Amino acid sequence: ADAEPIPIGAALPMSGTAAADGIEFKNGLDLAIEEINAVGGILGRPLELHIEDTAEMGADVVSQAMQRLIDRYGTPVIVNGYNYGTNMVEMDVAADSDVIFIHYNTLISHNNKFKEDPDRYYGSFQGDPPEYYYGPGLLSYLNGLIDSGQWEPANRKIALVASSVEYSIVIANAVREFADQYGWEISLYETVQFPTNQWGPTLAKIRQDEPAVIAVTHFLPQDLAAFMTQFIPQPTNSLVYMQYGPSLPAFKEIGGESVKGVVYSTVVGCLPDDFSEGFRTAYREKFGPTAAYLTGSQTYDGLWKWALSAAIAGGAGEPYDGDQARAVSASMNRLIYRGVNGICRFDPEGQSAYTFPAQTPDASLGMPHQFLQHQDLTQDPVLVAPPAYAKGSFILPPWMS
Amino acid sequence: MAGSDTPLLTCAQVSRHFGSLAAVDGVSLQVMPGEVLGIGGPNGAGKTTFFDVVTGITAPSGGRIRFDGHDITTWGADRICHAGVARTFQLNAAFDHLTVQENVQVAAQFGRTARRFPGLWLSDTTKTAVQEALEFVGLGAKRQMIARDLPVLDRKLLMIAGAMATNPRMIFLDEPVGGLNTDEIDHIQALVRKMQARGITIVLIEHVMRFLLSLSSRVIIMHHGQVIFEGRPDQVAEDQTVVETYLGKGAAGRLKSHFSEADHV
Amino acid sequence: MSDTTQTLPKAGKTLSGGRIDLLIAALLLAMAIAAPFVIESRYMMGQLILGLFWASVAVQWNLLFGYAGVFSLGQMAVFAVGGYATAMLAYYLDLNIFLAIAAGAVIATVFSALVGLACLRLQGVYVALLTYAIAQVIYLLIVTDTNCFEMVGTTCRQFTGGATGFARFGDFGMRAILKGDWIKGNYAIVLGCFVLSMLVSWIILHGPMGLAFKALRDNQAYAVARGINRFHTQLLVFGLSAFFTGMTGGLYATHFQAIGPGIFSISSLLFILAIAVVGGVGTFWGPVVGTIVLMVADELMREVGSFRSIGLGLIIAFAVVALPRGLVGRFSDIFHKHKS
Amino acid sequence: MSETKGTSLELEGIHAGYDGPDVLHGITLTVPQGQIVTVVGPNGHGKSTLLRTISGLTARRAGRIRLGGQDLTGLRPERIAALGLAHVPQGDLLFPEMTVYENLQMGAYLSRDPQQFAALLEDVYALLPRLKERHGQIASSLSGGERRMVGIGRGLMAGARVLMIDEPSLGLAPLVIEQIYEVIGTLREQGRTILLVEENPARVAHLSDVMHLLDDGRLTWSGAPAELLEREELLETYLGG
Amino acid sequence: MDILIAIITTGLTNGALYALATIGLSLVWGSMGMLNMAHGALLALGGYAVFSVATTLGLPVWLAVLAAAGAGALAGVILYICVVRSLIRTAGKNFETSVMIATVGISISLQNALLQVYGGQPLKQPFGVSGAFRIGDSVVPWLNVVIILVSVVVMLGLALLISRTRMGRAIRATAQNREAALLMGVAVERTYLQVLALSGAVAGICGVLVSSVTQLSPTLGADPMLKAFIMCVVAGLGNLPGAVAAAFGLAMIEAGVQFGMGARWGFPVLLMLVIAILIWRPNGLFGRAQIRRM
Ligand SMILES: Nc1ncnc2c1ncn2[C@@H]1O[C@H](COP(=O)(O)OP(=O)(O)OP(=O)(O)O)[C@@H](O)[C@H]1O
Ligand SMILES: Nc1ncnc2c1ncn2[C@@H]1O[C@H](COP(=O)(O)OP(=O)(O)OP(=O)(O)O)[C@@H](O)[C@H]1O
Ligand SMILES: [Mg+2]
Ligand SMILES: [Mg+2]
Repeated sequence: ADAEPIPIGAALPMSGTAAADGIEFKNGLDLAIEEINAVGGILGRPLELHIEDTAEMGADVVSQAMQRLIDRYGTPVIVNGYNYGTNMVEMDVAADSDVIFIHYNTLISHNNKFKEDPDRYYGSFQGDPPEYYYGPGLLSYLNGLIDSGQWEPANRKIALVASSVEYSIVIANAVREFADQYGWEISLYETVQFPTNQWGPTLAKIRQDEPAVIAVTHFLPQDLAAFMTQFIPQPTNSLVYMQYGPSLPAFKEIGGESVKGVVYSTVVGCLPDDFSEGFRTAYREKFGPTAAYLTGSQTYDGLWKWALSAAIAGGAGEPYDGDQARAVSASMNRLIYRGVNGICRFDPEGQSAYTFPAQTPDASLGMPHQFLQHQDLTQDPVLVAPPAYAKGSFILPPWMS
Repeated sequence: MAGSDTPLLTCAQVSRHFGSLAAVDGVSLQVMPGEVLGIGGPNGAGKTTFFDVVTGITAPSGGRIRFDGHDITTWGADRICHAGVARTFQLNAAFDHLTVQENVQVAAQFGRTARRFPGLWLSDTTKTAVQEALEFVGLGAKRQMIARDLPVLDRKLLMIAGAMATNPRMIFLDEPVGGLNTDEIDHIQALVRKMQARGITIVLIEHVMRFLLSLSSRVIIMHHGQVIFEGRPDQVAEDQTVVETYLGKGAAGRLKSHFSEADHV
Repeated sequence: MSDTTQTLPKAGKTLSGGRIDLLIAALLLAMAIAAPFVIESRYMMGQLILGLFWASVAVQWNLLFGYAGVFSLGQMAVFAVGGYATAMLAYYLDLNIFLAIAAGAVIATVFSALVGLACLRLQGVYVALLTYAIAQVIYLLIVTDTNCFEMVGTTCRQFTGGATGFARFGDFGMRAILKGDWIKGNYAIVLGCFVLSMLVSWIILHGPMGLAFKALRDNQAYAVARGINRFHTQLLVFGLSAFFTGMTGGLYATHFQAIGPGIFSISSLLFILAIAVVGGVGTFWGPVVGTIVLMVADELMREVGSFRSIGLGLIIAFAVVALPRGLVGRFSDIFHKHKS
Repeated sequence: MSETKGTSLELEGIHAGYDGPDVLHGITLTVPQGQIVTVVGPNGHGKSTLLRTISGLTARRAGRIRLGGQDLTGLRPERIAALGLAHVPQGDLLFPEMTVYENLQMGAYLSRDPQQFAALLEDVYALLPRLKERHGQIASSLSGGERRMVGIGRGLMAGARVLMIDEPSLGLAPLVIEQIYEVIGTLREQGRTILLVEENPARVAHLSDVMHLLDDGRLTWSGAPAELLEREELLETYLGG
Repeated sequence: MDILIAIITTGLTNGALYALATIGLSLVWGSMGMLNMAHGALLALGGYAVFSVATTLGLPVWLAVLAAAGAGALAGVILYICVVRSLIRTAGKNFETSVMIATVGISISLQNALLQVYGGQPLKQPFGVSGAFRIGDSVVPWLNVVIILVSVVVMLGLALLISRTRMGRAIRATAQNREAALLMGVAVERTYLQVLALSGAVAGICGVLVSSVTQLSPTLGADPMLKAFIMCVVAGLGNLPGAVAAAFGLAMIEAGVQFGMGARWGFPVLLMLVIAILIWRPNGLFGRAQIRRM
């Protein structure tokens, strides 16, 4: 126990617009470290967390934050949640310093950058699938609903509502790009301010359009709740699909009755199964009943997977020790890890987690793209797809006929 | 006065309206080269506004202004300055946060000719002009003082130095001795004479009659934007309207006795 | 001292002022040159480079506001224009990065001069709003741009880079030359450009241009009556300060190998203003001192974890309240008290 | 000094200044009730500073000021004004975005009596008819002389027991100057206490009860106006004959 | 018709929120020459004050709204005592920039203090009105009506206070010439204190209304503050009625554009309008050119 601790770095938005998530990412790491240390750490060395605040998260801030973790604390690994607006410069910091870098930016640009020079970016991992797969994921889910007779759309129109941040726009674009292929038409593409709370004009347009699906890729829970409260008094016969926000407790809390029936999906998030029960309880106990374990679960899994890989590789190594870092990287690629978010197996092409089912038909080889629906507001949302994990089935939202 | 018979400045029916108020109302006058023209008149008569119009600070609402053969009616203040017209201001304008020397440098560097590019350093002409102008008014010793801290007299001198540094052919002085005591008035008076001796044409506004009348070769009295009197200095106190609207009995009396004394001497 | 604007009375200032500036410059430069030989940490070098960027932008903003009295909130937009232009030229046209930076600076200059024209009849806070609105419009049009311009692999990218921005359009080439010490090479380039910009700024401020700027600031109508052309001078002020701001933007983009719309954010703009105000608005060294102080304060505040932002905010507020004329303003006050 | 009844304004050993060294070096002077006291002196020697120090605008560094026996030490300008002292400052200090009327209204800020206000306004308009003509005009657009009129008119609107005017004649037409001094005379008849600052002693000699010569922050001569006008050498040295 | 009502509802609601944020900001700016960058943080403070009082202490919501006004006013007073008072004395001509940056600092601290206390996850604002009424086919929530009414009442009250009372005159006089106001017997320091307290109280109430729509997060004031800054200036500095008019007018246009051209264009078009207005009228829509005679 008196072995020298291994410093673990994390560059997280602990203040500013994204602070809420930053705090959860830190919680996830705290919990994982507590558990890992309880079983003796990595080869006898306990872990010790160091956080750098990335506040508004520009490329400069984030790369400097990571560099500081490396220089100041000698962290052989940096596990971030998401930082947007960085253009993935983090990967250069990691590459220049030979450290392992795991993040949940959920960006296809990670894969693209990795492909440019796999040898250089060997240490950079995206712990979840890129946002790009939201497109095919959503469309094939919709078609599944139709095929199985659970829903009969009035038309084949989708209204896309994105907000002006990279993440939201890339998802919307992915949906737009694949729509044709899956037999859908994008009848409306609105980009709203980030943040937005007065949906009047946008809703007026949607009402004119009466699409079969309204897909909102903006993700702030309070804004999405506002969308629903403004939508419900005068609804259209459309399925409402949203992004990320509905998974946070605040969405239900703020939106109340009007969020009933909303479908949302996430390519990463704690599964509502028995396996993750322990994690969920521990998380809520430690960080309070409103803590968003769905967010914290990401870094939690990431760190666990790294810890196991490092142990297999014979140690965590330290910055600028390329050999050991490559060894750890190799074992990370090797290890298929079942965490509370499902399977984490890295795609050698882009070093991001595989997604299931869009990328692989085998549920045991990809992270499930979960579709959930708010059904009974006294309960947690119900996982309705993919079938291998589903806990219930889709029900027609109350406003639809 | 002396010089040639073509006027240096010609104003034809110049007016300036502010809404319904005609601050300057159809003023026509000519100023001959080398002349000293004095302007008086009640408060708010439009004297300063007339200066503003001629020197391009505000645009006229009507009329034409010619200076030295050019129609300057629509010119901007900077262009008029380059043409050789300088002025001082009633409320003692200055670049408050610059030193005395810098204040004059601005005028010397930019006031003489139009410059598209200000240049990287001060030209030699500028340096000598600054030196001369400061010596002209006697502010040489205070060149490093910040303008804001100057007492009234020095601010007035600084404005005159700035005006002189632009190498003007004609100069407009707006109440150059307001708030000064007798000694200081004499100092300014001497300066004006020196300017006159250099061949500069001068127009001045002043309420201190002794100063105005003893310097001017011709006097105009304005009222409600119009010229109500034009004539020799010694005739001012004789004019009934001028006495009633502007001078008052007391001042008129003192002036009359002043001029009659002068006659006797 | 150099801050001719609002302090110091009397006494052969111009002479000794120049000499003091030279002394300070030599001292700072010596330290800056020694830094890479002393500092091993890449992070510290990175912070120094970042500091040079911020100082440079703050110096140019100070030229606009502190000397010419133009309260511009478009400074980060000019910076971004420089950065974006560099990135786009290198990305789309494969222009050599150093040429791209130079071109970016020129484009930023033209952009800023146009903004200056729009502001011609405005004063004070109206200038602030206009410049801010222009910056914000550009920002919004970039982030909400979703039209595909070309496909990169499987994703579409917008002409403006959209919400993502640009990355990997080129770098200084120092990784190839210096390997692990690449950051020192970057530092040398950035420092060189910074020194150049300081030198040019000094010459401008102490010559007729500085005089014209200050005269217009103090009393516009009087300045015009003394022959200063408002139009030319306004273009000059906006253009000059933009050239080096834009160049810094290009260097920034190249150093971080990325530029995105986040750079328009109000928080980075306010940080620049805070630097200038804490250091001393209208003083030559103020922005440099301000950068050092705020970056050190920020560094120290990292130790208090989650209270970092609270602490930094309080430090800024306290610094302003305690030194209303900025650090450099305060120093020169003391200095002049001693002299007189 | 004892609290002499009937003495309205007393200064004792006043030192004051701005950022730098003292501008006033120990001024002692009394303005008895119902009298006009005039301070004359060359430019930039502290006359305005003296008035500003009395009304509290400029910090006093040493000495005492009493108004009607009450100590003004440590009082802020608004309290001093409330005690009945009105100050017409040099440079007018108008409210530039208010109309002439509103400026005059501010002059009577402390009085809550509408009748008194109406009466005073009528008086001021009668004295300075120009102001009535221009009552709706924004102060910043006024001519130099009109500003001075607003400044003086606003000072009169306070109906204060003690009135201080800094260079009343500055920039005014001769006719108006005459009228202003007439009114100042009337105010004295009404028992007001008045402290004037003037550049030219001759202008106010006939009005003043006592004159002081302020030179370089010190009172170098005090006496009756007639005496001063006879003292050629003083006039010569300090005021330029 | 349907659409028109949606646009009008959005326009009026946003207009009311912008206007309320604007007068709080404009009041301080117009009378003290102080751009209070912490105004947005005061909005957030007001919102959270209601939350704490209603949820934690269990007091009724209307009382909680008073608490928000109180908290805002108190923050204004503290701001005056700790920051503004000394800057007014010492900063001189640097006052405007100094106080702006100082309040930026305060704003950062206050926002992050709220983050530390309440956490970053959005919270539900207990002040709210449920239900809606119908006009033809379209539905207008009562909440929007309440927002519009409350802000109109607050604005009218404030307008009367400024234009009709002695206090209002004192505020205007102080704004235009501090020394002169002192000479007239205006207690300038007290006036400043009153102004900041008043503006803080308005900010508190505004924060409650804003957060009844946006819910509570430490940054909830940022957007209204930005809009307020724009309205304030575009109307012409210190012109309260003008600012209110600009707020409603521009919010309507924004909503119209969002519908007509797409949400993406709402704010940019509004800003381009602002740019055009400023180029056309350099002193704002209702501002008067400052006359500087020499
Ligand atoms: N911008 C303006 N708007 C409205 N009225 C104005 C403006 N400028 C000047 N005036 C008015 O025009 C008239 C003429 O003003 P001007 O300053 O020319 O007078 P003046 O003769 O110089 O008086 P004084 O001797 O008092 O300086 C005054 O009544 C003044 O109030
Ligand atoms: N606000 C100020 N800050 C610094 N110094 C000042 C200030 N006002 C005046 N002074 C200085 O104080 C001294 C006295 O000035 P004051 O205005 O009292 O003189 P004055 O006798 O009224 O002269 P004037 O005839 O010019 O009105 C001058 O040297 C002046 O430079
Ligand atoms: Mg005049
Ligand atoms: Mg004086």
